[in-house]
Amino acid sequence: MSGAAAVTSEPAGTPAGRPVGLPAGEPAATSMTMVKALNLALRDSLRDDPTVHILGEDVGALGGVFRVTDGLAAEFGPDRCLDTPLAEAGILGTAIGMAMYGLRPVVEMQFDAFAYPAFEQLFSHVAKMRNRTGGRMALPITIRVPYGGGVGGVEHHSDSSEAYYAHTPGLHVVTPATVADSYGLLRAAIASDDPVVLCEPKRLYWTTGPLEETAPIGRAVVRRTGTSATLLTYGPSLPICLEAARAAEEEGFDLAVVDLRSLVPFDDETVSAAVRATGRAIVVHEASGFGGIGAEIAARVTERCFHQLAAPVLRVTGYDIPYPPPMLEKHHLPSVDRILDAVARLQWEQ
Amino acid sequence: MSGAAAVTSEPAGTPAGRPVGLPAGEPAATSMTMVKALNLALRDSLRDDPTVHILGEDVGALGGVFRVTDGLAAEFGPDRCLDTPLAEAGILGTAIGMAMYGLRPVVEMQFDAFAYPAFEQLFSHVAKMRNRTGGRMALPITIRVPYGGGVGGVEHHSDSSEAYYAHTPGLHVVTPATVADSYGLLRAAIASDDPVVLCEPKRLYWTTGPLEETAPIGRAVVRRTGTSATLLTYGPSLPICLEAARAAEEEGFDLAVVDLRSLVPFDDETVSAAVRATGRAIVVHEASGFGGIGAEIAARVTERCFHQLAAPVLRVTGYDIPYPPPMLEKHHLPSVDRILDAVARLQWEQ
Amino acid sequence: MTIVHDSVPTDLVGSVGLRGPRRDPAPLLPDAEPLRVLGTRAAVTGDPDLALDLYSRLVLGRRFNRQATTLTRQGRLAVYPASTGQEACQVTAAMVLADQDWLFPSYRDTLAVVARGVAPIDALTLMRGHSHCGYDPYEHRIAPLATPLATQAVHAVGLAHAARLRAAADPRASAANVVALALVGDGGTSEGDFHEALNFAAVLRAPVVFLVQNNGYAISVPLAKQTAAPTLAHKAVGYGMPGRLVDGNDALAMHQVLTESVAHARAGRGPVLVEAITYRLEAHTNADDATRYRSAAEVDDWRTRDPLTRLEAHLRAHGQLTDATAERLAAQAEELAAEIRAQFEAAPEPDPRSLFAHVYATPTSQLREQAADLDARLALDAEFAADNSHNFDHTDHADHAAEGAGGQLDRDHDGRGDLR
Amino acid sequence: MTIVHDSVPTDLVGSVGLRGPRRDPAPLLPDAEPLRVLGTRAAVTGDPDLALDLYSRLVLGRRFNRQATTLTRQGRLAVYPASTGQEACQVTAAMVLADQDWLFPSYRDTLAVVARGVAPIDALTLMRGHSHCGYDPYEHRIAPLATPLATQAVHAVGLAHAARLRAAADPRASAANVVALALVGDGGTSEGDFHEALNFAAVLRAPVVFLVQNNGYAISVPLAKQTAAPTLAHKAVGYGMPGRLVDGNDALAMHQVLTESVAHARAGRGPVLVEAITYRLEAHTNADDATRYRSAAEVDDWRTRDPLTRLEAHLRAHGQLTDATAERLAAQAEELAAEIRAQFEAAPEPDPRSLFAHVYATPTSQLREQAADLDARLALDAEFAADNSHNFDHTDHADHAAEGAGGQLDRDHDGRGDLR
Ligand SMILES: Cc1ncc(C[n+]2csc(CCOP(=O)(O)OP(=O)(O)O)c2C)c(N)n1
Ligand SMILES: Cc1ncc(C[n+]2csc(CCOP(=O)(O)OP(=O)(O)O)c2C)c(N)n1
Ligand SMILES: [Mg+2]
Ligand SMILES: [Mg+2]
Repeated sequence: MSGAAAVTSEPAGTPAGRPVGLPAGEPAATSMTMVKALNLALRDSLRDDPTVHILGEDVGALGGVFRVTDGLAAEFGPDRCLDTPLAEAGILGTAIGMAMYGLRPVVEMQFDAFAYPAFEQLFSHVAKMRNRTGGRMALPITIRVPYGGGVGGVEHHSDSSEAYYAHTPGLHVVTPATVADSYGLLRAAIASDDPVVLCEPKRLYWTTGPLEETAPIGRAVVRRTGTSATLLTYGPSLPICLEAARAAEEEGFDLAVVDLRSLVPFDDETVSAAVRATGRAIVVHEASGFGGIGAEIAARVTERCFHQLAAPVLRVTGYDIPYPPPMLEKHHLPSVDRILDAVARLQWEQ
Repeated sequence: MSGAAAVTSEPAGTPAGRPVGLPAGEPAATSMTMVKALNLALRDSLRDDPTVHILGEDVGALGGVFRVTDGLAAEFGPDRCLDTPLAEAGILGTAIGMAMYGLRPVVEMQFDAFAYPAFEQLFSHVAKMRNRTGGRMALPITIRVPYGGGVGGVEHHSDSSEAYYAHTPGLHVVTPATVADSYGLLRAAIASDDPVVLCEPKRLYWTTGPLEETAPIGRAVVRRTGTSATLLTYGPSLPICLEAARAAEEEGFDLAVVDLRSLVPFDDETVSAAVRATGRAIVVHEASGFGGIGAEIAARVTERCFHQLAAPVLRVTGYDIPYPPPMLEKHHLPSVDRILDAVARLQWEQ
Repeated sequence: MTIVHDSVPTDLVGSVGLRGPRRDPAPLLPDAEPLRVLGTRAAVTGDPDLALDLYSRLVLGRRFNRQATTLTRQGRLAVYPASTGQEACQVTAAMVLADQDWLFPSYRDTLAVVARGVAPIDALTLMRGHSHCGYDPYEHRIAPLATPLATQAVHAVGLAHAARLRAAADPRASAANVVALALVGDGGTSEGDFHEALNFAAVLRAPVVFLVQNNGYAISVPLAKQTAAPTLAHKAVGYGMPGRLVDGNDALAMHQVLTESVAHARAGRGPVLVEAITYRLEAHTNADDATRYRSAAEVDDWRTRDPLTRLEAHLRAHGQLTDATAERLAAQAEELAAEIRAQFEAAPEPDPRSLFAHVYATPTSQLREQAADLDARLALDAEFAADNSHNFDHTDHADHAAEGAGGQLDRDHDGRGDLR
Repeated sequence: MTIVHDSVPTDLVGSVGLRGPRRDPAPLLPDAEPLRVLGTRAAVTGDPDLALDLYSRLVLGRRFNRQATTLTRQGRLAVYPASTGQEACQVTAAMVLADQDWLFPSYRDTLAVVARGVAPIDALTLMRGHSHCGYDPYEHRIAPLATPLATQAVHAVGLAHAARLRAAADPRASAANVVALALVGDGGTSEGDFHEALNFAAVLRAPVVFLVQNNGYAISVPLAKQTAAPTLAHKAVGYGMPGRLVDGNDALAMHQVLTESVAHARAGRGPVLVEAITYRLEAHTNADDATRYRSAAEVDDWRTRDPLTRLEAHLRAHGQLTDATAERLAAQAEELAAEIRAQFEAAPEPDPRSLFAHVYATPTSQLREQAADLDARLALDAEFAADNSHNFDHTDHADHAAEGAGGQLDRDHDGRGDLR
């Protein structure tokens, strides 16, 4: 057994018990942006675990185009936070080699659509290496993918690509919708011995919230309880769903809202319980509906809760079109009105 | 308007009325392998339309690793059937440029997993070009992808990648399960003004059958009528489903079998009617279940037929694991037994 | 006549084996120094009309860049990646192409697109956020501006190859001798697609000129972190094509090298790789903060090599630019700027119904359902807007999703993701 | 000490600008002729023990290839891509590496894996169809055989870079000065990943040796359709690393060039690209029909340059190989073959339950459900098999899916998809 192997099989450094990422003395509930929370998660991981290394395009002096890696190269040096040449397969392939030697690389893909060149490395190696080697070679790589629209990005800057990842066995796929979860899920992803794709909702990058705990990979969370119907959502669509739930009150509906957080592994327990409680459900996401993750959710919820369902599980998603130009994206994105329309279609007059 | 544009906007050469692909005099119902039928479809397309060009790895002198392009370089010359350098993004990107100039490229991806390097070109350009240019630039490219397992292929040679394609708006995705459809769908794909991914079930390459007509893109076909429950399937799983239907007879079940043929566009009409007729349905495919196309089918069938369903739509699919090594693949693939088990779980004792 | 047989270079000196190199690498290697014309005898003896023509184009190009940048400040463009400082590359790339040729621009090359004849408002449609590509690629023989880096270089190869195939099939076709010019950045050369494009072009002997505008940075990443090569032009030898190195801020040199390279490709001698050494004087885009990764001193140093001032100095020194002409050019530039502003004033909003029209040649039944859903929603919104036209205080749920988007454009831009 | 700062080559003669090449390309260019030792004075003056050692490895390697090919005919291997004719490349690639070094083989390099110490049955597990990778990568410091072409070259860069990082973090670590050797085919050099690997290696100054076994074909596609480059080694200059050209059928030359290249990398002087000119004497795999794309005359011509016969002739000519030694080597080779056959006899079937064990560190609840489903099915099958053990005529639905698979292996192989 080489030294590298020994390191790989050692338990990963899990976040320590102290108030996460905050300078001593600051109150634990300080509010900050999601960008800052992700930045803190990276900083705390770099500090706690010398095997953590960041690599990607512009992650160094610039701090990433979204500033998620701001200040990290300055604090930890270019070896720990590396500006790479401009080539996504090269970035992910290099991370694979680094992980083979016992490091925990964190890769930044600059935008959703620019992760596509790395898909061969992702599907054929990252997702499969543990399996290919009978469990001998783990690849604890975290792949950060800013995703989704709503930020006025021109073409190729607003794709929702989570379904590609979620359909690929061997990857974990998580996506935070709150500032607290962005910190928690990123730390958990880095600590995981499996490869994790962290889909970061770029339209929520500048939302603020308190920073609290780590978030477990694989657990959904009920953001709002309700009795009429259950909205199942994640990432960028959570705020819309919560707003829809408030608006629905006016119309006499009491909607529950579940934030899935983790697409793989999927939290069947929480989701099925939440749907059974209301007997009606709607899945909401930005990605195109056809073959989207909403289809999986609708199908598995129906398999598990069929006789408790008063209506079919409906979906409110992006249309089956390439992501629109900024001036038209509002029509494509799930909106409060579209969600309320779907609620109205949940067969209340049976 | 340049000459190239004019060619692009001309109606595509549709297969002529004569007995397809057969030397004069041969009976129309001659039985041949799927490989041969695909080969004939290519030959007939090359002959009928001078803008059709084939390119890919080993498609020339070798005739492709499956011999689907056998003899075409010899008959039509290397310009019409081009051995390219070994680079899939290069192949598909070159095809894009050729299509921009009014040609109709037919691209061979040697195996499913070796199409991944071309995914950026596929997702960001092939699928989007018509949309990006407001309908001015069409890319009538056919992408042939031998897919699926059951042929004893070592790792990376048996992936079922259709869900990635089907979730990408702008692509048509079709998959033949019979020799006749393999000819018909390939000719229809080449004639289409839209990009079409033709997923060719490699385990059916050496099955034989008659060569008849063209198959329309977008239409499913009922392969077997039945009254108990409806199996929804496509490509490599059709023979298994038909065998399961025969076996189920012994157990007193009369199963209908629908061959989807076209995943995008999806034939909601045929599928919904077939499911309503029995009130029970099972989707069968080789690809991993989670986020697979079976989820979409189950979800949309449930949306449309909810009150006609006596049980949830079930799925019999590959497990959520990387494709197994040859000695174990039989455990992973949908089998008659697994389908019969699912039939038994369709809540007959309500 | 077949193209592919033709593709084995005639200067091959052997086939695979133990016989060593199949062709002499020496002619493929770039010169040790970038070609310069300004400041040499050739500039003095050259065509003065060409020099003045180039200068007038640079002046217009610079004004175009300035106007576009102003439009970003006014929120009328979502984003603009300025080519300020690179105008000599941009305008010569458009100039050297014949009518039948094709240009494959990357996202920074709006100016080259305009220089080839596209109306500014159409060239800037993408950056406005209005639609993905605002011009007809066939009308101008310009591919859509490509954002996924280096992907367009492969398309250029395919198009040039197709043009040769079609010309071979019908030698009297007007499509004969089409050249494709692909624009790539220094960062873009690291992508696998760049490699595959050059290799396919060389193997197919496709008439493509690859112009790398080496402006020293890929967003924040300097060239030294991008490559360890002697020069990017040295990559050519690895594909078996000639590499040329040129001063990208010397419009005369750019014009000469690109003219020669296009002629080389058009003559059927295969592709050429040109590296133009230039500098982007502005930030990566309006959303970028360039002070994070380069010094003011460095930028100032490059300002002394501004392609405009260098050509102007040359013209003035040789009495080829009078004050009167300079004033006329300045006025023309202002006219261009005014025209752009007017085009923006007059430009209509995009129609949401267009979202479903061009996904496929014929919308699928699924898309027809979705389009009907949107139609119904739009009709309701219109009704609602009519009812409430006197009341700006209402809560319009349908507009909620747009707030995020609209909101972004107004905020402070640093770290907004450089949405290119 | 940081690695990344260290990565700017010390022989850079300038930074980006108008100063021309940043380093002298001349030392990066390969020699005009492939290095040969056999037939030169160096072969005579060299170490005779090394020559004999190399020869004995070639003999074993050849026998290994022959035995594996036989196993395909017996249906005991699903597929085998023989390296017959390329043994000099295979065995030297394994020999020149130190214990701490890493090998990144491609799918044709089973022999190199065995030469580095993996038991044949484990090295052939993939080809048996038993499991994806039969050896422990950490035990032997060999990555799994890579099928997706050139992908492993990028991994080699990452691993070599990581080793430098860890050595820098703890200079006394035993991991210091690890070199990674990546094996790629001539066809593989066309992939984007090859380009990205070389560029990352050069920029990071990672200690990687890229060995391209140019055997003239990628399945059926000859080198002339793969590249128009003078040689593949000329690609090195475009990345700023030295390129070396070597006679891949000259074991002494291979040993020398790889030893020097590994030393270069180990000394911190960055990566090296080596092109070895060789030939695959057998078909692409047992499923391939090579007569479709190359002539018997061409193969016969290359047989005259067989690495075994060339080294044997040299040894015999200089009295370094006696008949007795030759017989001893032949006997050892037969022992190896017998051992392989015995290992195959004894090899257990794979356990279906392993399918779910290594998808993740801990199976998800979904996988646990699916594993339970399979367990139940297996239990039923076992029961059924017990009930029917005297009756071979029953219809076992569960085995149906396997028929296709098993069936394939027995059929005529031409056009079966060359399942590599
Ligand atoms: C495949 C891909 N990856 C990443 C990006 C994001 N991106 C946009 S521009 C840019 C830098 C490009 O640098 P260079 O090629 O030198 O062109 P320049 O901006 O200097 O004109 C990056 C990384 C992209 N557009 N496409
Ligand atoms: C990405 C990818 N595309 C295609 C293939 C299918 N394939 C397997 S081997 C091969 C030819 C490889 O040629 P070369 O690199 O010269 O290696 P050699 O077989 O000569 O050892 C091809 C096309 C593959 N394995 N991976
Ligand atoms: Mg640049
Ligand atoms: Mg080869």
